[in-house]
Amino acid sequence: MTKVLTINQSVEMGIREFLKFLLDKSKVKGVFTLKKLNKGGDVAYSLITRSDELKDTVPFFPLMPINAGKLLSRFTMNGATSEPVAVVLKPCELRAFIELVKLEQGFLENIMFISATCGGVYPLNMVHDGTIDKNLSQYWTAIKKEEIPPNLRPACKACTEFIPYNTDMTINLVGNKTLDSQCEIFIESKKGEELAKDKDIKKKYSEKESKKKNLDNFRGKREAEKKKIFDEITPKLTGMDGLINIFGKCIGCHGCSKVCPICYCKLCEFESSDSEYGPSHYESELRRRGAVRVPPNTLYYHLGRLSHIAISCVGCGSCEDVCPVDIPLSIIFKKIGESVQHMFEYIPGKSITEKIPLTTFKEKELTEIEK
Amino acid sequence: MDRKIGVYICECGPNIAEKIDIDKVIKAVSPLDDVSIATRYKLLCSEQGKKFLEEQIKKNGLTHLVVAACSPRDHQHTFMTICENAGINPFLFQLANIREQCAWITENKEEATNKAIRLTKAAIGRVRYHVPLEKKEIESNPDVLVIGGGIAGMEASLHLASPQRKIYLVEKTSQLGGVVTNLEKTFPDMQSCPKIIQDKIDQVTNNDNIKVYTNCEVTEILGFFGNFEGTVTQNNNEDKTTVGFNVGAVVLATGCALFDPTDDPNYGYGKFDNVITALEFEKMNLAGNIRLKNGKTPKSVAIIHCVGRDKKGYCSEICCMYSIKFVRYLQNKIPEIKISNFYTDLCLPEKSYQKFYEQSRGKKNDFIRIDSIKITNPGNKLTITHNDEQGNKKSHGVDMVILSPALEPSVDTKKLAEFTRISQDDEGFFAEEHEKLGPVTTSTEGVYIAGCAQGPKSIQNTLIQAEAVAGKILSSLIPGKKIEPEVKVAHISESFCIGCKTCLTVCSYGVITFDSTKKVCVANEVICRGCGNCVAACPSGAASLKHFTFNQLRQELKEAVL
Amino acid sequence: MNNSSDSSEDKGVVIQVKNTQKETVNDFLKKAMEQGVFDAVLISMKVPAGDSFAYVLLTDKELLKDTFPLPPIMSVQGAKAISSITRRGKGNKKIAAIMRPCEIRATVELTKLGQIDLDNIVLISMDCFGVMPTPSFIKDPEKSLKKFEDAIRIEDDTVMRPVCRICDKSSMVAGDLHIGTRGVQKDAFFIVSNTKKGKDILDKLGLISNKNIDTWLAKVKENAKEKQKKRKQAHKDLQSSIKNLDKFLDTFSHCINCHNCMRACPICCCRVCYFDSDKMKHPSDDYLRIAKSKGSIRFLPDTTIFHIGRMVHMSLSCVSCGSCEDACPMSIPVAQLFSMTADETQGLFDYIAGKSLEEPLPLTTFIKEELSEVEDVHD
Amino acid sequence: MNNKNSNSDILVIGAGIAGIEASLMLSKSDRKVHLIEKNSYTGGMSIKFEEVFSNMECSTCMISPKQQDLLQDKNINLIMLATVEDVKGSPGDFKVKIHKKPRYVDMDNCIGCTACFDPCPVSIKNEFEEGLSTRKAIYIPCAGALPNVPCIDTNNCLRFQGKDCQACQDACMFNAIDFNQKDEKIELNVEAIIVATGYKLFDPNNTPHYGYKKINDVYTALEFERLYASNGPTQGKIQLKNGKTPKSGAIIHCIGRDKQGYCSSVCCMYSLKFNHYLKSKIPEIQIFELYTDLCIPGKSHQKFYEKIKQTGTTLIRATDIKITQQGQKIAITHTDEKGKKRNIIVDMVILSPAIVPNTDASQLANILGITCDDLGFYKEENQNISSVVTPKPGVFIAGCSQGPKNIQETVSQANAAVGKILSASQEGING
Amino acid sequence: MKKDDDFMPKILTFLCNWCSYAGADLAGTSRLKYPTSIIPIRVMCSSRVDPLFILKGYLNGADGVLLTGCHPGDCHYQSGNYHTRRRFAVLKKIFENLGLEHERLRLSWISASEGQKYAKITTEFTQKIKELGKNSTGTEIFL
Repeated sequence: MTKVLTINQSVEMGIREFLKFLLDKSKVKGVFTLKKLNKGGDVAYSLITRSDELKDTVPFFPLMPINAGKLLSRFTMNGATSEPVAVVLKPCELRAFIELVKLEQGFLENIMFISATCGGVYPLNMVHDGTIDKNLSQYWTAIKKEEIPPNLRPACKACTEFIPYNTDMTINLVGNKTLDSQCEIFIESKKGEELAKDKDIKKKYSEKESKKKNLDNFRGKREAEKKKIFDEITPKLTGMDGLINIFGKCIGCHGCSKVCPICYCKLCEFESSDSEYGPSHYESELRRRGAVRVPPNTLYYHLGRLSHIAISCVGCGSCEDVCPVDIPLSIIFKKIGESVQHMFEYIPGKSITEKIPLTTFKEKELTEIEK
Repeated sequence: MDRKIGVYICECGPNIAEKIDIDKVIKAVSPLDDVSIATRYKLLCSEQGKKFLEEQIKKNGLTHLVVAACSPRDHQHTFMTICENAGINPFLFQLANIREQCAWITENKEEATNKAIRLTKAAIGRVRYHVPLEKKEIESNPDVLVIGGGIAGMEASLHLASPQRKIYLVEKTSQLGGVVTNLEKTFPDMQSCPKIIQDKIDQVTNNDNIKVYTNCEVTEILGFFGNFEGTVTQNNNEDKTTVGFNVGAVVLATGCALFDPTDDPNYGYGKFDNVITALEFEKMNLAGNIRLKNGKTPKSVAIIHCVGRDKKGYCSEICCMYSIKFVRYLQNKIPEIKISNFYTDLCLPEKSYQKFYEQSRGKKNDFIRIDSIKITNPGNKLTITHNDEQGNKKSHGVDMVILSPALEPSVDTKKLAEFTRISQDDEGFFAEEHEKLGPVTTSTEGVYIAGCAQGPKSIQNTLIQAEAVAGKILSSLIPGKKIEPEVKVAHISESFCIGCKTCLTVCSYGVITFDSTKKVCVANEVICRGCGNCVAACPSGAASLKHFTFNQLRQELKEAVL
Repeated sequence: MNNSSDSSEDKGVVIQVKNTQKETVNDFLKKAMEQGVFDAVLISMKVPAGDSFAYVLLTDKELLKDTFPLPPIMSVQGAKAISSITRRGKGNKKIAAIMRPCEIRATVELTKLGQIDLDNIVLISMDCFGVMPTPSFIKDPEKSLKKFEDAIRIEDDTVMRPVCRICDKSSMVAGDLHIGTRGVQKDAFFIVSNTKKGKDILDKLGLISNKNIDTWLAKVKENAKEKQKKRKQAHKDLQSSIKNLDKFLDTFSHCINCHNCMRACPICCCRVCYFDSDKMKHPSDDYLRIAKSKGSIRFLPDTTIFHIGRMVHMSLSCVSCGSCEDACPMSIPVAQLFSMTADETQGLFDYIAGKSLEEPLPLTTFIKEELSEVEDVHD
Repeated sequence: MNNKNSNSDILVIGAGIAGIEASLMLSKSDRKVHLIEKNSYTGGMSIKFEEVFSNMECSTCMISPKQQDLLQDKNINLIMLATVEDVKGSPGDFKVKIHKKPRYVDMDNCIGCTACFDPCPVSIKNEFEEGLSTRKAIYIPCAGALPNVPCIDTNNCLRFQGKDCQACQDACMFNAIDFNQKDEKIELNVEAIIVATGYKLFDPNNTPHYGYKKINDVYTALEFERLYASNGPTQGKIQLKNGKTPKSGAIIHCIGRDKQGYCSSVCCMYSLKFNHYLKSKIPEIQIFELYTDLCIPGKSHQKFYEKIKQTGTTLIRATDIKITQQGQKIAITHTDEKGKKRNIIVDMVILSPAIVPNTDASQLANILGITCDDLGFYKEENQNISSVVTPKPGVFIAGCSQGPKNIQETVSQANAAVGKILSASQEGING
Repeated sequence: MKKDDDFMPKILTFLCNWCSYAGADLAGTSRLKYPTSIIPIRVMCSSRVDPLFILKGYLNGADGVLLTGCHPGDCHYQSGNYHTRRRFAVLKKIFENLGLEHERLRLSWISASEGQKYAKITTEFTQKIKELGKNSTGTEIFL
């Protein structure tokens, strides 16, 4: 049984109303959510402090311009905010942020999370080719019916962690047939309860006990889709040849690491002088191979990045969104990520106290690995 | 600077010369970049060999040296010394092991030669990236902070104090002496405890070089071996006064606590009169007044061993012996008394203990092996119900029950472990550095543990540990002598570190701290042991290990597989 | 290297094409390698999957047959490839690099920035007809390649990237040797030497620079003139579309701060970009304060400062190669904007990025009497 | 040697763990140490063990770095094959006479190539391996022993038996073999002495009812240690005398406890360790442990016991144990806890004997002017003051020569003995 | 496949200074025989072995990479090898999932007295690598 706050408006209006209430009542000093920037339909995360600025917000717009976990890390990197801020974000973004907090890249204090059961988002290129708006109504129809909307990013289609962890409030989006008339906000924490509590609230909002929707059906669909997508990539992961075929077209822009919420290093090891070849290095490689790709280390970069982040990869799909040459990064990283996480029964970002597997160990484990 | 690498291949008599085509190795490595000379010699570790190498370095103006010979475990030290004598930094040297791991493992000369070429090339590839490392010397403070004014803390202090070395002895309670002040006699030779402890207290208080702080607690310890800063807070009055001082080492001698039998309802402790703990009995005995609650002298007593052992999961080593000592107390003071000992296993682990036990047995003393026990109080008497060896239920009525509880970590353990960045073992005691070889040292260099704070032990063994701590400090923290830390240590680049603390979490020695203003991790090179765990853990490449840097190893492995 | 237009001889070598132009270029390189003029060649090659191209440094002559001197896309800017080889210093091998003029020009700029050591490098440029946008190419590489080859045959630049369509330096001779194919008969092309290094190579190969190259020069000039016109017009259009701040911001509103443009840019060679450094990381309260003053801010609010800042840092060396736009996942016309700005800023100093090694970077030098127009006039 | 500094030298007797530990510490404090070892190798008893309880750490890995340090330490004068003959004087000025037997192999010239072994015609039982393998007359006790320099056993060497053999000398390329080495008398002047001469194990021949030496496949603890050791005679393969793998085994605790009259404190733990040894090599083996009282003091030891219990071992509290041959197998009759007579049949028996004083303990005590207690261990002056102090000022004891103890306690005592010495000689301290 | 007999793999072997390197030395001093395919790289602790070194070695054409260290619980630096084990497990899992020949990576605990085990493991591993054949990364251009 979870406490639910019901606002008799559409989810979009209702959540705006709630955010307005939070700002107007000074319960928070800022709201961090997606906002339309212009008539062109550009959507970006914004930090809003005045409630009149909320009118253009689109908290559950099916797009992830950049992983909000990464942005929150930038926001709180140099210390917790001294004033409360409400953040509306997707489950994978929240998990990314939790993971970053564990890595000392941000602070949770004074941040209130509003998340939702997530139906997934569209690829970024739908923004510039202008097709995203056309897809919106079909998106919400599918979500209501607990279906996977077509044209979503592969990472989202294959996402089975669509229910947020560590959130203070959750909005039910998936399978919610009353999206257009009712906004139900599930209160999931003490902090959430504090925020929703107010004299005024009673007049405007009704309070009831409700069971969070069982989404096993939807999960099943996602699992099936994930299997399909993984099955598609698996035959391509045939060792060195397969990897060269997949990663051969990489132009080395490292955009994938730049947008990856987990890649938090100041200077990526693969961009450091340690990863450069000196002239003698080239010459010895040439002696052996007869030819060498320049700049080198394409596979080393991707495999190395995998070895660094797979354990914490939240499968948010940002990497693939920005890849200028359409390498199916999100699926490869998700597949590998889940396989290594599974070894330690670890779900990145699920728990704030659980240690990241590579920072700890058990004396009795993995004994089969040694021969 | 131009590198001039000299490559010297040791024949090691026939050991290498007959198994490896040395000339082929020379031919293969001579044309490599920076190699200015590659040659062979019959036995480089011999006196002539050493002289030869030294002369060669000087004559050829070598800047780097590679020797292909035996295992570094044998002669790395020898050749580094030669480098030093010849005027090049000993770290600009690399030894290729072409004997133990090459010549001696195959009968195939061609294969051995190929491998030797690889190993030598790898050493050359690596040595090119070596940088000179200099031994550092760190000023150190010989003074010592001893926490805990029990017998361990006092013993350590007395052994350490000298005009060149001040000792700050901090005791939480108002008086020195610790748990021993409650005891009448020691086991097994029944010496007088008040005398022993008073002697120590007198020696400590009369020693000008020991400053005692009673009613005081340590509230902060910063720094590292040779240069700690401790803060002590006085609990005397309302306004707490703090004292700070610099010391070179910290001794944790905080003793232990007794398991609280209230936790186990079987013993009736706290519920029934005349069920008392060992410590309560010691005090009663010391006061010369073994009486029941009603003032009468007990006619029968049960001593129950191993109280709390199940819960704690370890044998406390001394309970059997002090229980037997109680038998002696009782026999002395109330000769006609009937004593029953209930035990699970008799633990008498010292050369004289068994004799002590045997001599304490008597007609009126039973030693009964049990596997479970329950104390009830149906009438005036306490009733002990237990299963005997045959599995039969038996009952005894006694006037008094003495519980011999397990020893457990004292309450301050966790706090002090955090202060000193050492770990606690699974039982909650301070964890020693190494179960066998480092019983009184800890993972933080300069922090030592003595006595029951490290685990249950007798007075005798407690004193041994206190003296052991003294030995450790006296041999490594010498007044006027600087500390020479390891040189092959970790370093974290401030500009590349992102402060994720991954390195910090994997370090076993508390070397890495987090600078919260700069938000970067910092490795204390003075206490680093140079394992390199943090380096492999760092995703940014900000951490590096001197002499085992990314580049050095990369070059080595690249040449090895080329 | 000398200023090309002043000192290049008006003569060149004519090479007869056998089979295809590509094969002939390869033959030339092979011959040069066999004669020890070069030890290695840096050149484009199809990647194994066939869906893109990559620079390859090769010493194995047999591999030359698989190379693709001017591929249909510029997946990696060639200057970056040369920098990767020589940033740590020159090697022992003499390397010939076959690239487009804009890549050679970026190479010259990076040399001035200390990122390249040209001592053992011979730069060979070729007349460039433009490249296709990488994102569109990789959608269907096979079809795109055909489209590209057709487009070159009929000299139709509509499939090429916008910056290529208005490139007026596509035949600029900036390296040691230049291969001229514009307006030359199908069965031949010119090799023109631009430097002493280039001339020496021709000499070593026994190639005599004695053929008249007037037809090529005329065609090049005509092409440049036409492109200059188009370029002016395009810049004018672009300028009007961003004439106020709002419009400017709108153009960049897609930007998701991925900084791919910077990473793909050959000139942006900083190890850590200033705009990714700690200097751009502020305490949360600062962000909140700014938000409060405006009611709402985009987060991160660094988009504009990044792009304008980057212009400040690199526009004087921008060679209008278009790599940034190729790499932009949001299809922002970054290259068009940057190349327009570059024309303006470089114009201030009569500087053409990559034209000459001798000319210092404008911000590393000054002339006492210049730029008075930007100063305040005190009445 | 009349230099005043020589009086700050320390004599350490015994290069086992205690002696090594004490020597290294003293060297670190800039003391010159003379370390006397009667054997040709360092490390004492502990290098015979493959693993040590309770963390089952590899013993060689644990000790060999210390041995290496010892050999490279310039402050430590390691005198091997040596015994103390006479001690005179008082604290600060002991005059010690050492008898050093020749190794007949030059420590500096020998490079440890072992080329001299093969040609030696002699083959005798290797006592280091408890006679489970053979060695030559020129030998090192086991692979990996340190220093890695052989020694000639003159009792068995043909040359020293009057025959004309110099096979080893001919095989040596480094002129390391020197038959002309002579016994040496060394005189030292030292400030203090640490005695760390260790222990031996109770000889089960004194308790014939256990069938030792009469029944095949009844082993002592040390024999079993070597059987399990990866550098031992079977390279760690646990096998019966007939080469077969045992299907069952019994470990008998407290061998000799009755006779000796004390509990040796470590036998229960090392017996449990043997259980682990057996299970790790032969997972399906059935094991019985017969004990009287389980003595597992120490904070981490019970956990080890519980872990062993979980592997399915049968632990029997037994008395009246008698071991007899029964066909190919071994029968163990005993009385169990409930007083019932029982009989178990196993393939292999391991006896865990008590720790007893070393053979020459009392002789050395006489030389040093210290005393032995009634058990034969060195007697400490007064147990409660410190167990490392002897009644003779300036002479300290450490390790099992003082009484049975585990490695941790041994190291503590070594540390403590050093603490005593260094503390007493701090400047400005009297006594 | 006929050429297999001539194929001498290159197996990069990381050894920790305290246990495994001593064990490998012991194999030598005991004159145990094992293939010369094994190329030792000495590090102070197995935990110094960054998974990137293994990756790097693999991409540089090592036919196999063998990582050795003290047995769990025996680490000279307390717990380094437990971290090593996790890192190795992660890398191996990545290899498995990418279809790379994870059999070319191996982790083995070798104590200072296990010369025998070292010889056995290295012989076995070399045999395994011979079955797998040459690692193609050594000649690949587009890595």
